[in-house]
Amino acid sequence: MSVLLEVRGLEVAFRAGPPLARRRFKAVAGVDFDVGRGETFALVGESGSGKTTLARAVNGLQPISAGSVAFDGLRIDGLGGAAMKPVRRAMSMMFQDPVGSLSPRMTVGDLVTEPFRIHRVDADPEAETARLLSLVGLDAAFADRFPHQLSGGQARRVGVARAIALNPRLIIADEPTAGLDVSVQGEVLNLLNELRERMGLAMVIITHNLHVIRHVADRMAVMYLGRFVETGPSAEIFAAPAHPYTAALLSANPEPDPDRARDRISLPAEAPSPMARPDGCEFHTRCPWAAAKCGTEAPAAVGGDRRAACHFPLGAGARPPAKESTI
Amino acid sequence: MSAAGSDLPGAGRLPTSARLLRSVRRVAREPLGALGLVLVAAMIGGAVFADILTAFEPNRISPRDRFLGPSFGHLLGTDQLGRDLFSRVLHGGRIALSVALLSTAVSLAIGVALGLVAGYGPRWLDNLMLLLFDSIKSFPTVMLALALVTLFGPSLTAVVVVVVLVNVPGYARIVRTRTLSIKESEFVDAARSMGAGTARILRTHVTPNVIGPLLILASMDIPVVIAIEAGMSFLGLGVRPPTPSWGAILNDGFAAIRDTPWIAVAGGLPIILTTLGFTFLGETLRDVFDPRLKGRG
Amino acid sequence: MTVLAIKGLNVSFSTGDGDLRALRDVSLEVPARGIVGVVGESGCGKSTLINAVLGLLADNGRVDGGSILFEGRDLTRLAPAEMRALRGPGIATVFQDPMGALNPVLSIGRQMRDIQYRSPLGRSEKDARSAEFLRRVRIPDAEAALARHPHEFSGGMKQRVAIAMALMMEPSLLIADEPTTALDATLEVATIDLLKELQEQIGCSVLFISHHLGVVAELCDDVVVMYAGEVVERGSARQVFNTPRHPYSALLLECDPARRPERARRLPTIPGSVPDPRRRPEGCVFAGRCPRRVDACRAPQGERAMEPGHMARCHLAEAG
Amino acid sequence: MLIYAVKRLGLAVVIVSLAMLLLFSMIYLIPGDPAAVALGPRATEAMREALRVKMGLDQPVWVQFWNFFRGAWTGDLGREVLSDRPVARVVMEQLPHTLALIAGGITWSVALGIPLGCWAAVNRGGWSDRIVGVLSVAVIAVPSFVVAIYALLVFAVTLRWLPAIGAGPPGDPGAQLLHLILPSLAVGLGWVGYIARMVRASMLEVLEEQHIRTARAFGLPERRIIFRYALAIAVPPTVTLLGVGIGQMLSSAVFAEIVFARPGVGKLVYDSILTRNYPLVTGAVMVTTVLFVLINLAADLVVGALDPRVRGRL
Repeated sequence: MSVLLEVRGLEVAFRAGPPLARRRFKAVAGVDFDVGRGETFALVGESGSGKTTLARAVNGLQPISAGSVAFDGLRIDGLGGAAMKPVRRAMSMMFQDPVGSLSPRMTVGDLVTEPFRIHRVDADPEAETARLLSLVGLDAAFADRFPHQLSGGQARRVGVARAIALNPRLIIADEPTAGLDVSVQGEVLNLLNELRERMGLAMVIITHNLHVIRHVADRMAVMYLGRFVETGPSAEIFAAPAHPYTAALLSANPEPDPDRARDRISLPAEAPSPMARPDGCEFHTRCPWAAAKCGTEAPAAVGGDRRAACHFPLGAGARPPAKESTI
Repeated sequence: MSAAGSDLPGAGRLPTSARLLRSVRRVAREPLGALGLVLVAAMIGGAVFADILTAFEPNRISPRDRFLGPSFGHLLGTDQLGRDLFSRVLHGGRIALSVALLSTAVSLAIGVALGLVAGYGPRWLDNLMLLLFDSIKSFPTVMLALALVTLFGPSLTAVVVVVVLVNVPGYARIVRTRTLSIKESEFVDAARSMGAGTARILRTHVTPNVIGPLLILASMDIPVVIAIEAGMSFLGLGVRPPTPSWGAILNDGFAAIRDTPWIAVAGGLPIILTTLGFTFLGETLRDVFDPRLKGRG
Repeated sequence: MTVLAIKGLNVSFSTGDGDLRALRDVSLEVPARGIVGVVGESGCGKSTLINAVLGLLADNGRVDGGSILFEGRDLTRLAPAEMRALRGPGIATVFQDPMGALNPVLSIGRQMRDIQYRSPLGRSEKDARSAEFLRRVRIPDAEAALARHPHEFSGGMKQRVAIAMALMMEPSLLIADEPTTALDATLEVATIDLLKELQEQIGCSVLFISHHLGVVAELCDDVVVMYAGEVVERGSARQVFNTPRHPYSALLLECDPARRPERARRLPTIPGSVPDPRRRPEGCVFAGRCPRRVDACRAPQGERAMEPGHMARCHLAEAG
Repeated sequence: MLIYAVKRLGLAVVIVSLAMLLLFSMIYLIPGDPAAVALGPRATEAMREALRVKMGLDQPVWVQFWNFFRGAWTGDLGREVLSDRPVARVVMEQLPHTLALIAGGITWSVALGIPLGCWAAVNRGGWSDRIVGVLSVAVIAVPSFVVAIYALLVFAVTLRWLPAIGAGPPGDPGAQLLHLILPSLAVGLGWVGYIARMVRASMLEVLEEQHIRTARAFGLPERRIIFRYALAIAVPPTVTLLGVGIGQMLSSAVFAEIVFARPGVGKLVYDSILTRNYPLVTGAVMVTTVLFVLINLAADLVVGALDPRVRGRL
């Protein structure tokens, strides 16, 4: 499988704070990953982990402060509007809010055919609308509706239709199931899976919900404070998480079974802000297994396809005893 | 509770004329809207058909008929020069209406352009323009009018310039604020991610979402414009005599208010009725089409 | 003993478009010291149910049938002043949105003191009590926190302040309306643990509203499944989660991606959408989306007992 | 908060400076020779030249501007043409009358507007709400000078309840207050409507907020919820509105002063324009502009002090 998207040492910095004490901080602090053709890669993290910023940086919506992004062998970081335009044709992005990412005064028909107009592709708008809507399982009568007349699931389908309009090679989907009821989430995931198979698309899926990616992702990365704490094939990570944070995330989303053993990992305190990163391992302030070494020395993520940035990876034996706060 | 009405009857696009008719019906269904429609229609009708509705010329001086009270011949009486007040009121409507339309259109055009630039342009330009808007707004309207008239002399142009100067900072600010929030919205990000350029984003994604509410707010400003014209003419800073203007009539009446109060009544009544009419209409338009704007000053 | 018993509750809203039946024949019971979970997707009537219990229905809403017995008194028949006297000491509530639930311009201490207005304690004693409860929800530096305003706290901290306020009332019933939905998953766990721990200390009952099945399965003794304004299934957590009898509950559980630990090619879904609340069918509300639909589903459905304490509103449901 | 105040003050200084620049360019652009205009047709060229030198008109533009600018900041607005008195003193003599008028207008608008708005919000959808709604729209729509003339016509000329002209004899507060009633009503009536609407709208918005539901869920008395929890959030925006409103009341004051023949800055400017007493015009406009900027500054700072969210942000 050849590499489609290659990200190396990517950093995104912002400035924030009160006027006189404005400080620079890194929302994304150096990440590397590859996405192969036709592969689905998932970025998992909680609010403030920098996952959305990372996606925007890859797409060129957010200037990066260090590192490189290559798409199909071509460096695309720092490309200007005109040079970036052909890249955007091959790389679509879907945004979090299903309704809010649709321009409110355009009809569904105008929305799904907008890529053709932007890229001056000659096409019959009505035929294309009908084709795209049927691809995502919407009735052609939806073409005249406005976004506020759609349910969340329907709006999400319109977003998908627009994303695949110009046969892209990569779709970056930010929280594709956010704001949808459980019974509708499956529909959207099935649709993405189906289109991926049919069109040979690669996908980057950003989410906070581990269970969502279990069913769609080939490989995944877990983000914490703008860095990857664990990466690898998703099946392996789900089977045996190596990083304590991954394990905590997995246990925090329990399966609905009243008889299941209560083996959750409860994290004390809240995530620190990227403006005040802890020393050593950045997770040690919340880690149930943190040892003295963790507070002083930053662990490196080593290994091949499967990596975890932890001094004492789970399942590797020599791990210090858990502290009181675990349940 | 979220409405589950996902299968609404296809409220697609209708032809413009049908939509307009439907809008008028929706406004007329509200009592206040109906009243506003009647008052505004009467004012526009009076101004357009002024020559048919009255036999008197607005500026013909008739010394024998000075200070006549209201009667069947002279519905609103005559003024100190014996001019028929009803005729002057109808013709004054033309002045009020043309000033209102002209200056609102000019203010809107300038306001939208400046607001888009401030909202979508670089930060420093935004700050500079805000400063400019605030500086212009920091002159009280009358002071601005007085200063400008000192500069240009009294004229209808001066009135339009004053109105534009008064309105533009407000409109531009509204457009700027909305542009800023639209700029951050996901649908603009989506357009950018599809490769749309700035011009396209401003044209198809920003302007359509800015212009609707602004038009409604501008329609609610029409009474203010009419008041500015009348006020300046009342002070002798607007139209030059003998051109009939409601403010000028009011000024004539004010000079003789103790003995012949009907002149002041004749000058004030059309101002009250039209400003009320346009306000009621504007309020109803807003409530019907954009309830979110409610509560704006 | 039962703290809260809702029987055959009907709630409607009058709208410009005709009446909207938000709740139809809703019955449930919350036993003393019990935790009852209400689950359902958007539009199922969870919020209306809470507002009806609290007597805080919007002006156009009305209870047109049924009763809400709280410690033996029918809340639907109480005068507004009597109802108000119950809110707080009798029934305390933690709402979903930690950002909006606290008054932004008053300090935390002031708001915590205000809700103790019925207490004969002096000002400094009330503040001491507030600080004590802030400590119990593990707010660091509780005394200093009293002087701060809501915007100075993070989302998780605000939610803990809200929990402290509710439990400070030492209510008989705590209503928790999606208290963790707005929080990150890892915080959600900590907040749920805290809630459970404090509930055991205070000994109150809890009505826990959530769409998160995993949390409900873990926290609650009994579960109520709602769909389109009706209770479609009710029973102990084991009964509902292990042997769901109503097709909707069964499908909803199946849809939860957490239920399938291995990668699935196709995830189960429930095609269709919730019926328009203005035009809900006379018969089964789920019939339009139900794979097992038959003609008899058009007739109004009553509650059918499956086993002791377990009922489903479906004529196809069978015990055992 | 300190940083916010300093920033806001800096902005005010910049705005006033810009306003000065605008005013100066206006004077500079006035067609004709100010000296000739001021002295009239019978003055000799020597007299004109003397006045030009005295007014500094013989110097380069930027020197003139700098003198004007420095003078204005130090309170020296030049001397008026007719009586050669310092403009600043003439304006300051008239200012209290205008301030009294505006204070009267604010009193009307706050005393009627806030309770009316609150009453309408609490009885939302009822008859009182509708009546307040229509009335406030109506009083906003009608221009203040029409209100002034009709009030004069009805209450002073026809009914003779209240005095028609002047500000009342100095040293007689009772009579002065009586003279203030009609003009300040004309100035403040529209703002009764604005404030009532604003208070109603923001009360309704606040009453819908989640924390009000929380307060109700704890059984707090409705009166306490409305007066302590809701009004505290709903009223600050009206303070900013009043800041803008005072500027517009300054406009209305000009008309009220002319209609009721009251002394004041507005009447001073108007009379000065008629007599082409330009230094007085610019001086008075300058003073009112500074006043307006200061009032807006004060309003913003008050809002900042009232709202901890604003206080914390900057």
